Amino acid sequence: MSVPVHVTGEVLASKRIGAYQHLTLVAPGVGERFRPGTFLAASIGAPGDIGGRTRLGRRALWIHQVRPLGGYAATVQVVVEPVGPGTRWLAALERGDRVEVTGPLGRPFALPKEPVPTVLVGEGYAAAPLFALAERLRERECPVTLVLGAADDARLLNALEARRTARAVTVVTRDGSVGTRGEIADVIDEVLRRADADVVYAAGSTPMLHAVARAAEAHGAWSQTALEQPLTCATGLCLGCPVPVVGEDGVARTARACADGPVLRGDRVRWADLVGT
Amino acid sequence: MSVPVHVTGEVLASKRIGAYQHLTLVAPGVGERFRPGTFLAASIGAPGDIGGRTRLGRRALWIHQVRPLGGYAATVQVVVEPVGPGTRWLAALERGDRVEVTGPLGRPFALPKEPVPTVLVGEGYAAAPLFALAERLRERECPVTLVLGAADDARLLNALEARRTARAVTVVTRDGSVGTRGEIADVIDEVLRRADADVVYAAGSTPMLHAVARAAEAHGAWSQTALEQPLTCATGLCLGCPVPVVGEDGVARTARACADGPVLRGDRVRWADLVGT
Amino acid sequence: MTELAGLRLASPVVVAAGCGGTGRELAAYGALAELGAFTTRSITLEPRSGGPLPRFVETPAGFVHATGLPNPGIDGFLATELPWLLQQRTRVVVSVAARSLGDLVELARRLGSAPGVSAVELNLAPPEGDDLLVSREPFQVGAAVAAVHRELPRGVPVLAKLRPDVLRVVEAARSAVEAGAEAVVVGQSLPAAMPDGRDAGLSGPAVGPLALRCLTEVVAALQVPVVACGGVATAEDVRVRLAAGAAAVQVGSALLHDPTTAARLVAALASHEGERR
Amino acid sequence: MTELAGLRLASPVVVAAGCGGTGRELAAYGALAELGAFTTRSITLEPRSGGPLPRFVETPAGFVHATGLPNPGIDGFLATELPWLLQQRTRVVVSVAARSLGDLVELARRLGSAPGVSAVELNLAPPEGDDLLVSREPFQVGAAVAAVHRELPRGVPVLAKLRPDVLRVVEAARSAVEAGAEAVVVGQSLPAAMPDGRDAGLSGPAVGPLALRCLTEVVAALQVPVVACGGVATAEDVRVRLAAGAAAVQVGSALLHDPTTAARLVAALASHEGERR
Ligand SMILES: Cc1cc2nc3c(=O)[nH]c(=O)nc-3n(C[C@H](O)[C@H](O)[C@H](O)COP(=O)(O)OP(=O)(O)OC[C@H]3O[C@@H](n4cnc5c(N)ncnc54)[C@H](O)[C@@H]3O)c2cc1C
Ligand SMILES: Cc1cc2nc3c(=O)[nH]c(=O)nc-3n(C[C@H](O)[C@H](O)[C@H](O)COP(=O)(O)OP(=O)(O)OC[C@H]3O[C@@H](n4cnc5c(N)ncnc54)[C@H](O)[C@@H]3O)c2cc1C
Ligand SMILES: Cc1cc2nc3c(=O)[nH]c(=O)nc-3n(C[C@H](O)[C@H](O)[C@H](O)COP(=O)(O)O)c2cc1C
Ligand SMILES: Cc1cc2nc3c(=O)[nH]c(=O)nc-3n(C[C@H](O)[C@H](O)[C@H](O)COP(=O)(O)O)c2cc1C
Ligand code: FES
Ligand code: FES
Repeated sequence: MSVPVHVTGEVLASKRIGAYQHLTLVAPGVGERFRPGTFLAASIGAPGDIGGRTRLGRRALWIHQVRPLGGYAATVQVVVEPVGPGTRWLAALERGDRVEVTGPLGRPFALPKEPVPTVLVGEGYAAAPLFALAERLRERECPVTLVLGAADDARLLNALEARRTARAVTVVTRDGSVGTRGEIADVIDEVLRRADADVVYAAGSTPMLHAVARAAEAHGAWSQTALEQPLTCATGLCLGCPVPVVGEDGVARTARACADGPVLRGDRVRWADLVGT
Repeated sequence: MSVPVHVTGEVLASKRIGAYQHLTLVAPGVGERFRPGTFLAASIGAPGDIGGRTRLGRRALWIHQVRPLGGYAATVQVVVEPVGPGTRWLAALERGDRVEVTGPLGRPFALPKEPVPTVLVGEGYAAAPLFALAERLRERECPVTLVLGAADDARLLNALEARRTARAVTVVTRDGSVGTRGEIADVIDEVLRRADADVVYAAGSTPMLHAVARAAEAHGAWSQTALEQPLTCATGLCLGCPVPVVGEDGVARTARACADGPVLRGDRVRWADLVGT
Repeated sequence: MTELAGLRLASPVVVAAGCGGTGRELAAYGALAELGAFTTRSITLEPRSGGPLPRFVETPAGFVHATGLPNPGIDGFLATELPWLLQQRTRVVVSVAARSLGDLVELARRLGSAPGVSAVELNLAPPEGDDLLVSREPFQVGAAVAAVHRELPRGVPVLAKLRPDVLRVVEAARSAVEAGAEAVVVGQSLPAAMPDGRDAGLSGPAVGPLALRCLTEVVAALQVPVVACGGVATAEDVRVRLAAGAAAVQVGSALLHDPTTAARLVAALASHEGERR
Repeated sequence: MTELAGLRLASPVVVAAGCGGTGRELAAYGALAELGAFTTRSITLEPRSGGPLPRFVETPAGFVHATGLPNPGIDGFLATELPWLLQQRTRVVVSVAARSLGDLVELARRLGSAPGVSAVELNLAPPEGDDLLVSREPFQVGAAVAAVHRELPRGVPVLAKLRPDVLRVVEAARSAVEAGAEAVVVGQSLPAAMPDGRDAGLSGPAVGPLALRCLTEVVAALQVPVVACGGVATAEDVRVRLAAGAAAVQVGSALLHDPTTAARLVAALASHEGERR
């Protein structure tokens, strides 16, 4: 776990792509500490105006890209799907607006020590952390196969860029608007077999992660699953985000999705006891 | 008292003039019922998002102008001085933004039945209701003298337009940036004498209103004072805005600033018992 | 049609004591006849002019208020306010508060002989106004109910309004029922303090989850009809309370923020009812 | 320097029970040594894994929470969490909750022999977790304090944490003091319900005005040092409570919204102190 910072960030750019709003933030300290799989937590409401806050819980967002831009060493890009009051507020931010963020939070994807074949599976905006992960894996000479799933074309993240990053890309949409029609669960076995994967990385909904973890186990691969559980503080303080796990010692335990996760070993999560979201 | 409506208005235009933000609103029903001296109450926060509201009290704004614009029969113009969270939120609204408003609220200025000489006194943004009042008075052939006071030039409302509406205009600023340096209280006696006023209309801070009411009394004129008291509901429901008055029967009573006011007869207000704001 | 303590109500949505003004102000935003009932502000034997300013402080959790229960006294009320309310063909619930049991009996006697009063609600725990009777212990609730009940004709039920104090609310409700209360209102402003230290009540969002807990406990323990009060602002709030076993709900300070709240909730529930039929 | 029950605190700002995680998470946002003290989440005799999801609901009035007090039990705490906290050179106040007086005594015994514990805080009114001891009446507060006090060495004061229940708080505080409590904490989550009906606590803005009222009453009635808890988020909140006679303040759920809150308040008060000198 890297040490997070809490800063007032500034929006450098906001761009609609398909169903998502891509925000680029200047958030000193967050990008510098980033590792793929970590996230940031945003406060909903104008910075400083504590009396004006009604959304007291934090909103978690995957850190998508970190790059130098406009004279800043490490701007942070996030992908927001406006689904509720918080994400709508975030999606409406404009260049120059300010937002309080904490990050990077959580434990990142663990990288293999050897140059083993890997499969990266992302669903909707949750594919966001996979592109930076793919880069790190390529640096370690791990072959990367990408699986991108989404409800439809508009929710498919960076499919074009994906083809540059990965050796092979499989696209699945629920409505069949691009790629195969169906769910990630329908194709994952075949992809793992073809890639001969040693490690599978996945980010998305609980049922998808469960399916991926199960498939990985069947193929004798490690899985690293990045969970999205409803968070309150997102910083490990409130114990509101329990995930049932099995410890190294085989004993059933409870991990915090935000602080012990969001990335957990797929074979350690007690999926059946986890309430899906 | 006209019957108010509660509607979701839309911002048609927002323009900075000096220290004030002039907002033009489409608020069906409000403009149609307007009489000078009435106000509207705005809810702070996006319409519909009740769970997102923290400023539960309403924010009162004088109705400045009502006019046909952009195909709407009666748009409503208000003048906002951003001083706190609510007025800052209002001042930041842009064309197309929506805001819940209730109005017109309160009792308007009473108009004289005869074409008698009148003096209208306004301080800062509170001069807003006087321009429409001046028009109505001119329709009744009442000679109008205007006194505009403000802290400085940037807070002087429509001084140019004033010269078109009124027979004579006196301008007073605290810093002397335009007109006489000083307070309205310093000049009011002289103005009343010169205008030989029968009725004085005033809107602004409590000390100024008190001074005007006192001067009117000394000159044997009626005064109609439009009070700004801190309001909570602004609709007469909460009894949070008591103004000590003397009834027609000479008995001390309590009036509600929002519903029995904001315009009260200057000789009926027990100024000494009123906490200034 | 909602049935409450032998009364047929046009809607389960009732205006809470002290939040609907005299009724006239509220009538601008929707016919009072369509409400389940209109509860008056608490009427005392003698007129009260109320306390000093500020009477309200705005917080995200609700209004902190210290009005001192201004009201025209029972004689003034019966002479001027009640007749107008009855003309609106709405059910009128008269709330009463008193300095002593003797005063309470006297109030009940006068109300008992006033035609048209649908029910009498006992304000047994005003959070401010320390000259008023506060039923601290459950047996005091029973004593107050019994005293009032004796004075009222059959057909004019007594509603005991109870503080949402989880440790005592069930016992207080039981005591009220045993003493003859036909229904209980669970929910009241919470005893709070103004920033300047004066005793005050806290009303609004804060009361919601607390009163809901008390509602649940009273419904589980007793057979009495319960009116839920506290923190109601949305149709969802109403549905949660009806689902938890409330016979009706009261809308209080939400009206200060949006005077159409009660009318809006009446309509929302009626259309929801319509859908289900 | 703040003095509390014989302890010298580096600041009057203390982290409230259950809102600072294990301490490690909070340490990222400011050195724990600069806090007045760190209060642990309530520790029980046996480990607790906590309740089902959802554990938190966000409301404008604060968080409604039902975590079920997850904690590693006293043995786990003493073995893993306490040593780390002591390394931080912060004052550690251990909060305890129990299912019986016997368990409470056992907890006190173990804490009494653990070096480094600055004080023991008794959670006498957990708003949820119905298997836990709740001191409903003042005499029960006294009994609990007496039982714990006997087991603790001199120099380890007992802080009795009291529910902000205005009708009982003075008696409860008196009872605590007579039984040996060196200080009382006035403020606790309020007993509330989740929308699905489960017992829960309400913390945050809602608690502020209620606990302030209780603080005022306790300070007026008794000589005991009082720690104010509930709804503290800004330096102004701290100042109001210190001015009302609190010896120190606890910051709770504001940390879940902004993990830097405690550090920020420590700094704000220190600079304020500096200004006054
Ligand atoms: C580690 C992590 C990373 C995330 N990254 C992103 C991201 O990059 N982009 C993005 O758009 N969203 C992301 N989310 C999801 C996002 O944080 C939630 O959707 C957000 O909290 C919703 O807030 P809201 O106020 O808009 O809507 P709410 O009103 O809070 O919720 C809207 C809907 O989302 C559901 N929901 C609420 N919280 C969560 C949650 N934590 N997980 C799943 N569903 C939830 C609700 O049940 C409801 O259906 C992430 C969540 C986690 C835990
Ligand atoms: C009838 C009426 C008409 C008004 N018309 C206008 C107008 O046309 N344009 C305009 O800019 N403002 C007007 N005001 C004043 C405006 O409503 C208040 O300044 C506003 O409520 C401040 O809200 P806020 O959230 O910005 O600041 P707050 O934080 O509420 O207050 C900011 C400052 O204003 C003071 N204040 C708060 N409420 C009032 C009040 N009601 N009257 C005087 N001082 C107050 C506070 O003490 C504080 O110093 C009017 C007020 C009334 C009563
Ligand atoms: C301005 C105001 C005045 C009130 N006056 C009374 C009153 O006279 N009698 C009474 O029993 N309750 C009174 N209350 C309490 C409300 O009836 C209601 O019980 C309380 O506000 C909780 O409901 P809410 O959260 O919907 O506001 C008053 C509340 C407010 C905000
Ligand atoms: C997530 C959470 C966990 C809490 N856990 C405890 C606890 O273990 N023991 C306790 O005495 N109080 C606990 N509390 C109550 C707080 O210590 C505090 O008394 C209460 O939240 C009111 O303060 P606030 O308004 O600053 O949050 C908890 C509160 C929250 C929000
Ligand atoms: S969300 Fe608070 S501990 Fe994870
Ligand atoms: S502000 Fe509510 S009655 Fe005037």
